[in-house]
Amino acid sequence: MKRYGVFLLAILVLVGGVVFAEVKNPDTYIYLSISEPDTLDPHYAYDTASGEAIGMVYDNLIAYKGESVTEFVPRLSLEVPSLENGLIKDDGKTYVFPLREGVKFHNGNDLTPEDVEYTLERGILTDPYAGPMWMIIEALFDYQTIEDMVEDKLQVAWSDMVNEDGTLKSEEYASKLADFYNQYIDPAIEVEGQNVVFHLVRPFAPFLSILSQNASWSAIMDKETCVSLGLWDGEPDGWWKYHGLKKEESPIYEQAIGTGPFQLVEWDRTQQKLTLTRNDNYWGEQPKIAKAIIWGIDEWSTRRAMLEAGDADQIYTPLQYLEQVKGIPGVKIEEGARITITALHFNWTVEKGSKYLGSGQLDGEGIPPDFFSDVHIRRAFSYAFDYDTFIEQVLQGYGFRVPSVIPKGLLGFSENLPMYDFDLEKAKEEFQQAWNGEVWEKGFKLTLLYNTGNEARQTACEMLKEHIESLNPKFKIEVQGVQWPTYLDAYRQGQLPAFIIGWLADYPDPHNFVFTYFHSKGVYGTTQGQAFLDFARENLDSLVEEAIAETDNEARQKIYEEIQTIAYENALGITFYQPREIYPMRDWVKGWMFNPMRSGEVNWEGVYKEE
Amino acid sequence: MTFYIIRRLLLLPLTLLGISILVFLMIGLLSPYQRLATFINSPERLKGADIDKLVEFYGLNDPLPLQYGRWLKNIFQGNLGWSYVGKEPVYDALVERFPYTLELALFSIFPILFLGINLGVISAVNHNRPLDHGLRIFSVVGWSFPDFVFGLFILMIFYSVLGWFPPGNLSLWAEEVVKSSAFRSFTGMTTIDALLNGRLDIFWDAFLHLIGPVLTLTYVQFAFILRITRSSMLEVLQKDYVRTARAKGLDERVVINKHARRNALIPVATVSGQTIIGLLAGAVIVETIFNRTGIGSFMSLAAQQLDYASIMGGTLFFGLILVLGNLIVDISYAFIDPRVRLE
Amino acid sequence: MSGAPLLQVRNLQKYFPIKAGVFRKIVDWVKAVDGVSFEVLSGETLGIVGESGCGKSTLGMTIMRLYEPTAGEVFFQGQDISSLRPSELKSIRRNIQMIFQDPFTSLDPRMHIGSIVEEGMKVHHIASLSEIRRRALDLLEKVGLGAEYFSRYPHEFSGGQRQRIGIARALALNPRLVVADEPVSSLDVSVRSQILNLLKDLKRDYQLTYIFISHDLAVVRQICNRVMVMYLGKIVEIADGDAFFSSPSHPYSVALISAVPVPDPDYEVKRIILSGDVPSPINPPQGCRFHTRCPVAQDVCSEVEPALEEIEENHWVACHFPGSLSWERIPR
Amino acid sequence: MNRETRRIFRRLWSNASAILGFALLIFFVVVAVFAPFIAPPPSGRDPYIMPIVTWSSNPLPPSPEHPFGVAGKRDIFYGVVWGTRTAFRVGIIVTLISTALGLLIGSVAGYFGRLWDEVLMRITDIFMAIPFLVAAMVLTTILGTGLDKVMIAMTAFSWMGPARLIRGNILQVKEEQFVLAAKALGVRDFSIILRHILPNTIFPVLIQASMRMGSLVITAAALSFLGVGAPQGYADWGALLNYARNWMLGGQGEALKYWYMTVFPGLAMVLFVLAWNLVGDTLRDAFDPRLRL
Amino acid sequence: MEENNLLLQVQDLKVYFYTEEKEELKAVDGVSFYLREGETIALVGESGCGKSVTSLAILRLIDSDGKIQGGRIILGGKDLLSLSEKEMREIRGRDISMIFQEPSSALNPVYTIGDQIMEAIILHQKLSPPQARKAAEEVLRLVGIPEAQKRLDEYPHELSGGMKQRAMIAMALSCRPKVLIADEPTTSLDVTIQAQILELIEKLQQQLNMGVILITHDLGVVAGMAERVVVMYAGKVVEEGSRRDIFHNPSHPYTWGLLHSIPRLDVKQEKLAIIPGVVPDPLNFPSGCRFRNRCPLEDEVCLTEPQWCEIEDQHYVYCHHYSQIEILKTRGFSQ
Repeated sequence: MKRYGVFLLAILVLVGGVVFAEVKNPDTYIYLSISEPDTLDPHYAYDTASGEAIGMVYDNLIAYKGESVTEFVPRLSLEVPSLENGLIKDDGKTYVFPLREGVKFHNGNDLTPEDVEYTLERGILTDPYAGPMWMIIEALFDYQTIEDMVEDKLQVAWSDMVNEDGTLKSEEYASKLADFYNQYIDPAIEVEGQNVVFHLVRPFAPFLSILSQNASWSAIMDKETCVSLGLWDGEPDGWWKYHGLKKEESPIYEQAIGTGPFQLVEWDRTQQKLTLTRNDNYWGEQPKIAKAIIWGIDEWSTRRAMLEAGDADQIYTPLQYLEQVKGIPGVKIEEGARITITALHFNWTVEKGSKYLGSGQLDGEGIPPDFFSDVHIRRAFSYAFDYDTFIEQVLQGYGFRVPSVIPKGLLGFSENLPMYDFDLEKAKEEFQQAWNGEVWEKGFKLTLLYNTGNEARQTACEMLKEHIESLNPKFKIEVQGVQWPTYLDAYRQGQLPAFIIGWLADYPDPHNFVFTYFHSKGVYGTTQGQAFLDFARENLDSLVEEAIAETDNEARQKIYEEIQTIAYENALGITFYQPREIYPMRDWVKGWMFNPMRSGEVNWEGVYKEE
Repeated sequence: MTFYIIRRLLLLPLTLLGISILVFLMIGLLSPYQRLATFINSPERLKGADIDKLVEFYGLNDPLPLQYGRWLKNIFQGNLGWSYVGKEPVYDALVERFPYTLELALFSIFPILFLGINLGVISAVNHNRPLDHGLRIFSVVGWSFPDFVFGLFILMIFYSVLGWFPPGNLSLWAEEVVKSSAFRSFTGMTTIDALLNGRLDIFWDAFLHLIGPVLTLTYVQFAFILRITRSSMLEVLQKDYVRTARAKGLDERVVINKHARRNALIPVATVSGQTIIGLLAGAVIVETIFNRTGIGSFMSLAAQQLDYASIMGGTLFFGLILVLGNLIVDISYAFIDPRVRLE
Repeated sequence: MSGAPLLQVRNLQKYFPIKAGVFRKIVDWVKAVDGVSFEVLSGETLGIVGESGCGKSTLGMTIMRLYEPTAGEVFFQGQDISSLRPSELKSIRRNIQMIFQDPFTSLDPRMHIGSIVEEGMKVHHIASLSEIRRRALDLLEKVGLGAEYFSRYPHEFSGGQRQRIGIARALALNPRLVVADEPVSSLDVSVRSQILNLLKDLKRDYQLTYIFISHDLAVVRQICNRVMVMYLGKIVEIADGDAFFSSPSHPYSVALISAVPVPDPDYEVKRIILSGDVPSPINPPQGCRFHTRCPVAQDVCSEVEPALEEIEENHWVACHFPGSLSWERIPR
Repeated sequence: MNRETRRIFRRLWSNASAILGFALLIFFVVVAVFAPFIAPPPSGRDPYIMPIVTWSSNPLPPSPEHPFGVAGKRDIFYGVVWGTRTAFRVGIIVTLISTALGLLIGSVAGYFGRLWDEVLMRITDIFMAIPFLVAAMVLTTILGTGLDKVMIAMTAFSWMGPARLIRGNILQVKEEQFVLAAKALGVRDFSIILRHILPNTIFPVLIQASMRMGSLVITAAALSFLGVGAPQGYADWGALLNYARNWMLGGQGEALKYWYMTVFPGLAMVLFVLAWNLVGDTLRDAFDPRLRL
Repeated sequence: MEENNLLLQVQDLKVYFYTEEKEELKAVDGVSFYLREGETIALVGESGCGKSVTSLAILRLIDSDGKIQGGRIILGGKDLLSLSEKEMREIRGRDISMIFQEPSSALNPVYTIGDQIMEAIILHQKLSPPQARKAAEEVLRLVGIPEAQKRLDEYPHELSGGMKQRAMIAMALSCRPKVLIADEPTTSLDVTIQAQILELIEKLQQQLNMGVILITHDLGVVAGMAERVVVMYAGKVVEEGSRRDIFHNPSHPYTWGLLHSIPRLDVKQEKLAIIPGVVPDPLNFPSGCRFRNRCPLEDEVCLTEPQWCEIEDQHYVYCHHYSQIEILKTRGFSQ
């Protein structure tokens, strides 16, 4: 206690003489994040930290306009293609981008249409495992991976042709693969004079989003530099050698030469610190700050202390620490909502032998693997979550409800859709009906797993548990936080009875969410068990596919509402919330603006510091 | 002694091999999917990832001995693998981070030894008097303080409140200088390099950044030295040669500081060595709190993310430090205590 | 003295390895006992004397098989015990017991003295537990400790009393031969004589044979029938007690005897002061091992190792020039 | 009670720090034993999981309802009280098992020597060459969340200390005359270890163990701090401190705003470790001033 | 007593120790003796009789748990007990030196022999280090250490036991003290080495004309070296006299018993005399005569403190029944 007395004294002394801080480092913007880029190779980068860095160094063809996610402004392209200006043709299957002239890369090379063609083709051909290139491939060719496409077109599996080290199993495949390139890939992106033309196999509504500034995977690189560094040489022959390398094997893993407003100075991986300087030869409007620093500091207290001291201009802040940043002298808090949701989905057919089912039978000590295939159970769970209290208390008001998996701000979202409200009476009724009343009579026991590190997610589980257990003393839910590896394992092996997972939009289109959660081939669709897959194939897949091929927005809206209604009726999942975020920064930060699709939290090209 | 050193050095690869097998066996407790978590390190990255293909791609499904053999083969080619938490080759990651840890250890060991030894001697000379009790309780409280609690206290007072000792390695301006070509790097330890470059301002800046972690480590660690010094000193003070020294008419100060202390320091030397090695290996938490980029915080990240190349490389590195460190301790022991002969 | 040899030691060797080098190879040996042959007759007390490092204690331990002999044989009642397996050795242990030098470390500090004395009997299942208890009490009584001490712990006793306990432990198994390794050297003067008398009494009462290892010639003189002198792992002289003390023949024996201070101011002796220290047993001197310190050494001594020869009946000396060193004393 | 024992007791009681140590320890034992009465758990729930008292993650200062305040949605008082049991459990179980393991390995190596010694000591070296915290962290991460996993991990990497200590002591005691005496009596090796060597070497091991109790609790807390320790909501001081971790620097220029989050669990932990250290220190001083750690 | 050549006088010295339980332990309880110039006296007694404590008290080196509770120690007219600690340090090593029983533990293992000898020389003779080194070399030669020059730079563990004791003696003699206290100087040495060391002390004593206080339990050593003998038992002096008086005419039963219980080399004793019982616990000395419970002459008188009696010239005894000592000669200690 004495120790605290001394501290108090020291604090009093200091409070007595608060000094108004000058703008520290006026030309340098320091942002403290919790992560550093995964890689600087645009075609491997699929995380926000990498995207943020790449977005500063490279330019894309187009960019979002201000805070909008639907309107675009031209970047390297002179115009944003549209049906009106005729640059979108063939019912939305051809896109033409007239390229800006006189743009130079950081190393002085000129930007040419060939650079654009090369860049995207290199990405498609490289298509790293767990990389973002599926979006381009899906948009252009309607496949998920290049390997799938090769297999489908050539009718030989990729692994039967190419060895792990990139050599061919047989020479005969060399010409086949080269032909594949010539026949399908090369024609998809063509150079016509100063124009770059994309040919899609079918209309794909979100295509512009996929190419826009915040999509790091379509950042434009310099062909000459890339080839000299050892990336794909641009030749049809031997392209397979450049496919599927590990990310650390990419020659531009730690390098970035683009046309963007900033130049990379150093990626100090020891300190998780990325330093960039203003590109003084930028073709567009110069950034107002001379130097940008993105610094990964994992310890929250350290970040907060540095913000308070003015050693940082802006810090990444999880919502639960809001109270700590509120009211710091010289600090303001901006807000924004990303296009993301956090939802719980059920596994209709859990793999046998899962440790999370208790006894594995409906005997009060466990649940059967197909427990959640009963709609009453799913509904009961949906009624047993106190949505409003959660948003009010856990999220401190920073969040809102969404009916299903389509977040606010996207096409397809509607506030008029039916939603489950917190109603324990109804939950009780549903439980009484479930499994012919057996559930209510015998009770059940299951384990809800969540991946540690996200407090809101954890609280959501705990809340569900509290309310469900309050209905019937025979209901037992164990909430277990596990580390990511264990979670991944259980998730992959289909052992989770239900899983809570969030999705952050890759591009601002409902397809990105609906396909992910509800299509039988979606990332999260596939993990909801065989019974769900059967259900999805029967009721959902065709609707999802229909929606994406539809070019008329009103028609699309309708289809998406229908999908969400099906989801409501069948209680396919519990969407807990769509969060709003907080961005604490120093008062002296000016020109800060939020775009929901932006990777990272700073609009580097517009932000500046001034008292 | 040469034979002794050779013998110990010959055991080194054996120990390292043992460490690697041990770590590999531990990692072998994981399923391939769990091991994949290194490569797909968050749910965010599940997007677009074909998990089974990745397992195949990274060879995680192969029998463990095969994977170990592959790793061992790489080691012999001088390749420690890729560190997914360090985002660079494991070797580079270790080599770049080690100077920071070494610097912290060097700056900490002096106050630790100074306080530990001097207070230990005072404690022993005042055996069972109030001063002795006071010092012991003061030190044991430090010893009982979890370092993360104390470290955060220090950060709160000296940075948050007083604004004196910032976290991190260097201020921005200093870092710019250090990274510029005009500044030559000799050791990787900024304080020392700054002195060698004649940049006192840089030295001072680096020094300020070191104070927080050093204070923490000192208070938490010096008790151990104090305790050893005290008990060793108590023992030595009973020795005949101390009486001999007194019988010669030597001043009590000389008796204690020359005759008793040097002998009492012999066991202290061993634990000091262990403390230094421990500092090199164990500044995990302090580095995390003060955002210092040493191998401690690196290992902590590697462990949490199960980045096994980093874990393997890191533990081997620690093993190397430990074995060599112990060897140096043993050799210096022979210099401190003329009776010791290493065979 | 009944004559028949109870124990025969033949060419016994005990070397301790010195390991060094990278692979901890054995590079040398400490030749603690280096080819020793002698006999112990039933009922006698054989004194083994010598300075520290001469191998006398090692010899005792090796006879006891507490150290494994490097070479040579030890016959006890005609049976070779130097090569017995541990299980076979157990029965021999009943017949040979040992009294240790240091009363402070030879008793397990965590056992009370009753169980210390009883332990051997229990291990050998000599009798029923109550019988063992009775015998232990008898033995303690015999060595001068009453029943009230039975359940006390060693640290509560003085050195002399502890040595009594050690003796009781050794006698509990009713041995024929007792190897006493410096049993009184750490005791105070007044207690020393008590223990010596006790040993004498016990010998008479239990028909014991003693090997009495000591560096104190005065003690040896008072308790031993025969004396054997060792130097650097070798026997240099064996003789009957009286003959030895009246006419020691090996120069080393003479020097030893002359160096012993006698508590009589009138007894003046011209001490033979040996120069230097005992050489290392790792590389003992060539020839006669004593020649480096011998006042009467000649050239041959450094070349030829003298054999143990009988210079008169029962008096064996290993010296090229036995009797050549004389000493003077003025008897009182 | 003989004089030696009396002397030891008197020495203990005349020593201020010893009294402090024992008093603290007794206090903690009382708290642990009477935890269900001091902080009654909600019926039907695992008492080691701190019940949730609010949904907001903002800490709440001490109030009559929550005397130590609320952290991480949970009552700190409850956590501190039940955390006492956790601390004892972790400390005692890990210490017991690792000491037993160390005893076994150390005595085999020390008594039988030669190849046994060489092999076992090399294995010990290997285990010791990995820093304890790192090793425990890696193994806990591998095994997964849970106090049992933490205990397994810590046990796996803390048997070496006792093993080396006991081996060293055995090597020393092996040459003592009373061991030779027992051999001379024909006592078997096994009995010699059990009846003569271990009783005479066990004390330093026990003293060392008592001192390790404290540091093990710290390590367990450090693991919680690094996010690989006890499960969420488990009544564990380290977990409570981990909640406090991100609140320690206070808010709105009030550095001490959330003092209660750190002070109560921190104090409990420091005092607990202090108690064991003082007791260990005292025992060592009382039984054998020559003993070093 | 010829006062003029009196060197050191110990009068009624009392040294008490205090246990942790605050019990008083009267280790030395009123001891008096004197030492003339150039004379060797022996303090004889068994362990725990207070002889070592007495010698340490002369140098005022009693550990912190003991205290000199009374008496005077007069050296050159000054009472050492009244000196300040600083003045006392001047005396130590310069006027009074001491050698100890165990040379291997009495020498500091981490400093060379030279260091340790020079230390005292520099301190007391105010010589420069090179001069001190020369002096140290000289004194090593004096004690018969071969290759003195080389030995100076050796560490204690590099010397054999005998050499160590010689070095110890050299250290003690380096400042040519007036009084040398030798506390069991040969107990830990082998007989042949013991002979060397005794010879050396005798030689140096004559050469340097020191007063030597020889502390020993070995009556053989005493008989060979001491001119006068002080016998101690349980913290008290029980008999004092010339060597002849003590050995030929022991008048205290303890002295008598001691002398007769020693095994002798020169004669074969059928049965050794023994003093029954054990040395009393210093916390629990018997009242009156402290020897009474082991004494065959004990009666009620012994419950009172005996008187100092000078029974012959310079032969004192502390016993009620010294006149009956003849009885022992006929019936010994056995009762």
